[in-house]
Amino acid sequence: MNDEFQPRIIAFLCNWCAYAGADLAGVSRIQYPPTIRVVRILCSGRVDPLYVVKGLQSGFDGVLVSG
Amino acid sequence: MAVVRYLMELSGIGADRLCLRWVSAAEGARFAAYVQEYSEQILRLGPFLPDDFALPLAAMDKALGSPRLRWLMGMEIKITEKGNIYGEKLDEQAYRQLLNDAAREEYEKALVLAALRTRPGTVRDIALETGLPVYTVSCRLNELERSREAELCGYRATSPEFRHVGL
Amino acid sequence: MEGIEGHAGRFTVTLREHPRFVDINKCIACGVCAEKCPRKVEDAFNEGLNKRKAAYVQYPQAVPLKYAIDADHCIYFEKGKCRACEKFCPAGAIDFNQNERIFTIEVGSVVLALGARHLDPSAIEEYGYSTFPNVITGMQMERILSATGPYQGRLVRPSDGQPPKKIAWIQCVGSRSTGATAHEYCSGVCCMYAIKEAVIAKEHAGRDLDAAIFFMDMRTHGKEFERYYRRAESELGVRFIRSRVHSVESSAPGSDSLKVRYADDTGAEAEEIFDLVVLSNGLETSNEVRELADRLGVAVDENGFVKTACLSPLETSRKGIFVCGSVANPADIPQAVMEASAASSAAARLLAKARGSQVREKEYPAEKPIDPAEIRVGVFVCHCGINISSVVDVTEVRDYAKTLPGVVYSTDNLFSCSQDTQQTIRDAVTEHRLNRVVVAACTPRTHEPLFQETIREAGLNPYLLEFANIRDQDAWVHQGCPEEATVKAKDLVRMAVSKVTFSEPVERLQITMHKSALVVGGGVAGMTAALGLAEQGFPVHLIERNGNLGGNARNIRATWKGEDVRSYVEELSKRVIAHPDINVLLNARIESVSGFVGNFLSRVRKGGRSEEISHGVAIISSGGGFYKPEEYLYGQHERVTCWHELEDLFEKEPERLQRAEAVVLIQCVGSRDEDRPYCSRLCCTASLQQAVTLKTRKPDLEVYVLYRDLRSYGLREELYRKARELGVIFFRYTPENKPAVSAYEGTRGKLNVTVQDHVLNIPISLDVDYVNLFSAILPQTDNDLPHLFKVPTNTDGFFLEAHAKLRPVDFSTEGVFVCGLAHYPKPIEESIAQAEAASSRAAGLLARGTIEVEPVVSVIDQERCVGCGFCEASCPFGAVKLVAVAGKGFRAENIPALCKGCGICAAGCPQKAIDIYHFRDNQILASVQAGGETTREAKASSRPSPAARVTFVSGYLMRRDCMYHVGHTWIERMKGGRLRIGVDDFAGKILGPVDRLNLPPRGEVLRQDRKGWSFLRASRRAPFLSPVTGKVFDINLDAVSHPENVLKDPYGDGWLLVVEPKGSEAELKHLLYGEAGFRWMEEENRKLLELLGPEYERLAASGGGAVEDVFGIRPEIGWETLVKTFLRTEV
Amino acid sequence: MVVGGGIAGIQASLDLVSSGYLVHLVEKAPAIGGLMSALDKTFPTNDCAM
Repeated sequence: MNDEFQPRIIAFLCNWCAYAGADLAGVSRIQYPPTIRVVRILCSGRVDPLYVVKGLQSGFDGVLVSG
Repeated sequence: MAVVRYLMELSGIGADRLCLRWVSAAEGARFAAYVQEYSEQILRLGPFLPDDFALPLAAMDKALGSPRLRWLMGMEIKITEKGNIYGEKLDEQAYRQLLNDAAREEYEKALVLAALRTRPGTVRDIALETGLPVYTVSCRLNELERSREAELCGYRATSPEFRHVGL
Repeated sequence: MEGIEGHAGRFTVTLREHPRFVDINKCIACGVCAEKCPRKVEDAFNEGLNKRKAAYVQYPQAVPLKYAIDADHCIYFEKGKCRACEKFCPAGAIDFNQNERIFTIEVGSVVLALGARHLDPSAIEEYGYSTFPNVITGMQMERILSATGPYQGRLVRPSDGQPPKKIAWIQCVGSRSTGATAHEYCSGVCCMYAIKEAVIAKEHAGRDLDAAIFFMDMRTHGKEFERYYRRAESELGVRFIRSRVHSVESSAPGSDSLKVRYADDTGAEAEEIFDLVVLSNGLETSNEVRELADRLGVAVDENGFVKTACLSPLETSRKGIFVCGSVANPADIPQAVMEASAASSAAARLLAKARGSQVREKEYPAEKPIDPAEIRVGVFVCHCGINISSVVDVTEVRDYAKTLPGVVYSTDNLFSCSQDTQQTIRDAVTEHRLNRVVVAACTPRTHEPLFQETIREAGLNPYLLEFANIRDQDAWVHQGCPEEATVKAKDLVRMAVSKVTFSEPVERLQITMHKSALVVGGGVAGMTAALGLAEQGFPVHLIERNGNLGGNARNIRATWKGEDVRSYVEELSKRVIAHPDINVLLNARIESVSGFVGNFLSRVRKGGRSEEISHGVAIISSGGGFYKPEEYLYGQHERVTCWHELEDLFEKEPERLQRAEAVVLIQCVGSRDEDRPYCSRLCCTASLQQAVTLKTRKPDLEVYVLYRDLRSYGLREELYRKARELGVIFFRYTPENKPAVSAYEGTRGKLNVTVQDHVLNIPISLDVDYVNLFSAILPQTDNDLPHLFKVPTNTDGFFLEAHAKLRPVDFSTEGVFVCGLAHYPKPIEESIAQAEAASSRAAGLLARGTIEVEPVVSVIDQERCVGCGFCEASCPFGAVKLVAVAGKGFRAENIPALCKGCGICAAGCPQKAIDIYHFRDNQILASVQAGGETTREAKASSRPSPAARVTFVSGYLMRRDCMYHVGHTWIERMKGGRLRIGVDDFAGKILGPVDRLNLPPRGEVLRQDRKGWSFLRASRRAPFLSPVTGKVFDINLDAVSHPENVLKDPYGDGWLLVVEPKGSEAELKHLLYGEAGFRWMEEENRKLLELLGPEYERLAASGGGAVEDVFGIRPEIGWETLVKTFLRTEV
Repeated sequence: MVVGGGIAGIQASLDLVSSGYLVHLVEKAPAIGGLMSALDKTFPTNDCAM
């Protein structure tokens, strides 16, 4: 596999908006880079500041919060 | 999230490691575009090595968990809209400043504490370890002493040495 | 169904049950009978593309999944021997002496949903369906594309099995034509399935596949269809050729490809070669349906469809028998589902009194207690046909899952959501004593309830399930990089497994239903829905903004079948006002809505005062308006009208019609353009209807219709034919050059319309008396219903239903439904059907006594809570309250029914006292941790180990990550911008052991390239230049007391100073970094060897090590020269 | 009684059952599903028809 840097991003997606948007991107087969790892939450308000720190400590290169 | 972003900037991690985007259920294309754009941005930024930032991350973790910050964040509506019994209110800007200052202090305290966790040290050692100015380190240290999280444990030549309580 | 006697409410139906020759209770669908059966038969399910056996099951995911024996082709029934299946059947399920059973059933009402059949195009010779193997029907193409099809989803040609490069779709095969076996009506679905097949074919075969669709009018009239059509054309490059194909021949003798010959727009003859031709054949009713209709006494129209009236679209000519789906008019799936729900409402109304008399409640097995310590996870990875497996290596993911902690069972299935796989999952749960389940398949938003139900039937609490979305958010969106997608799938499965280990059983919440409904909007849709519910015995509150009922329908004269709408609306309003169970509130608006399904509380303002209404469900039928055009002089000229304004004008002043000589009707005004990219669907039918009425009332009146695509879909095609017969002239314009309307003089005289004729290709100028515009239908946006009921709208402003096909009238928020124009523009008959459907779906909820609510709600640990009230302030649903607790002052308490589980309170709580069931902090953190695991290990291992940072240049130790100053000092960046400084290996080696260092005191300010400190060896002094400008922050006291460290470990213990730089960043530019530093060191070494003289050069060249103490060995070189040449300082 | 086990028949039966009525679903083929079960994908959402 190419050894050049593959960014890894943890994505907190709100179930009703962003997660549904991501599904719609899937249904319409819109391609995007396989860098995100999605955690489904019920609302972007659920993201505790500690989640962001945890994400960076767990080895991710970026944190995406999308409501 | 604004506080987290501020602290990330302060700690040198860089605020662009955190990205907030708003997408509705009908905007699949927009979501894909955001992922594309943010991935490229992270590609340019390069990998984030958690071990290099072990100390700042631990400090952020403790600071964000500190009762002082959590209460301050929780009271935003109360302070900026409802006001206290005298009816005094802070405008958004003043509240933001207050929150950032508190966040910085808590972060620095946590950083000092984290440095002490490895081994006891003088103000200079702590400054070296944490990269903070000497004056800041001593202010935070006496706050930590007052909250009995750090204590004097001896002298090295003329400079006092401090220790993490309970280690 | 043989026959029927009796009347509505009490029918006796005689049924004939054909024998299956397989005992359903014994058959385990193992397929051995099909394997062993010698007789091969054409497989009708796969449209004859492949063969099946006489013992068969229709398709692998059939419901019920039981085999059957095809009596017409079974050897035993022909020759009396064989019975191979009986010998080999392990379950002994074959039973040849089953015979036909005729029996009667007592029923209250009947719903006909017989569907339609695809027309057999072989009778149309010009397309050569029966002669050329590569001319196939739309359904055959569908089977080729399907993973359970004859070629397992690989797109190949029937003739030679090669993947085609060019495919043509020919539209209106057997529809809209007067050929022998053809039909005049439009089948309404072929345009859409042709585009879909082209898009999916491109997905299978890759974007460069050349797909062309030959059509007359592109009829994409449904919701989101127009966008799908635009996207297929612009983004995916599907070619749309407006033409009438007159024949398909073989391209060359013996070749499998085909030559399509057609006349294009300009009438020129054209032809093109294709590898595969798909005939989009239309729908028709079979003769069996016509015979059955006769037997039931149900009237059928000239095309064989069950005759229905527009204003009662579900009733047949016989009372008590209802109809829905394609047997009444050719319908696509959303329309069929809507009409099905409507028919069930009509049927239910008849039986309102007998509700619940013969129904039993579904019981679940007792829930097995699980011991939290023992984690036994089962992982089910889905192929989803080829949707996932074409990109993600499913077997690799399955095997990877086995290695994860806690996973005791892992398998993969072709279709996890199919009935048979649900059974295998239930068996696996019991067999492997699983207490946690992970499903790696599609999106939990649609399929989580299905799997929760399955594991609940296996005795597991439904919340011990976790989804990994490896289809919509992995396989479908990373088709270009399969390995990365597989890595991502493994990560997602690992995250799901780590989250599910922390899952815990959660009890469902039972809430009592408030048996009454609120209907918003008193148009025809609202009234129909209200009556639908009231006649089933549920009280309804009907809210209407204006002063009277009827809405938009009040200014429609007749339906396209000519039924009078005005009298129907009058009569309907009377029935609504008279009905005891309907409380009509006119001039009323909704101020606020609170509560949840079963317990809504709405405040309605009516004439100055507002009253509270509590209701269980809500139906939104707020209707729509039409776009007031700015173009074509509308509003500036008296004779330019819109929609029904022309008919009103002629009705008021009949002599105007007598005097008029010519009228123009313009379509798609403001529809299908950038700001309203959707088709308003009913303008074509309305304009044709208006053209026909004008022509019949005044035959010599010139009527011109200017259109872009004429979408008189379904049976409405008849109107289009009638209009042409009456002499209406049609011009097709393109959005690029729209028609132009100009007035001769003033605002009252004649008008001139110029339009580009699409056949003659020259501009035509028409002098007309009136221009009538058919503008876009807009949603009602001046009410804030979306915010009140918290329901979404799509980008065009129409309400966004839960699912276009499966739940077309429900919202994703439970208990709220939508019908009429508010959902999407539709003719009155479809609004009525959708209103009935909404009332049926709502009745389904109201009929149940209690309702189960998602138990994903907050849980509060009152020990940690200090009663600060932040959660109460931040909760958007008011679902958490501060209550007084004896002896503890105030503590937070949640109201499960109101709580939506969003978790804002949990994130905001300073004491971390609130958590959310199924989305607990530890679950989310575990999932995040698992997500990063692989990258975390990779990063830890790839960190440059200290040894890697060091290298040797000409024998001298150097640090890659340090900067060097020509005075032989190294500088290392430290946190906080400070710089650590020391002397490099080269200087240590030339000066030899040092006795004393005298370093500057703390706080001293050093200048770059000025003397900073010095070393002493016996009486000789070696001063060093300071590499940077800055204040000394710290001194290495150990080095001062042990100077030997400087030589032994120059970069480690031998560091000298820490300086807070005061100079600008530019100063650091003078220092040497990386390669530049290494080259500088080689140069210095060369200078040293020159000093040492020839014999050392030979030694060095042979790779000997650097000399330890140069001055010690060759003092004659002179301390001063060494210091001067290398340290660049004066002694 | 619902005659015909295609998508329309299935939906009608489900709605009638949830409104509290016993439904007899009559289908001439050995399995229900009708034309829709033969489809690979459905427009406009491209969901799998299964």
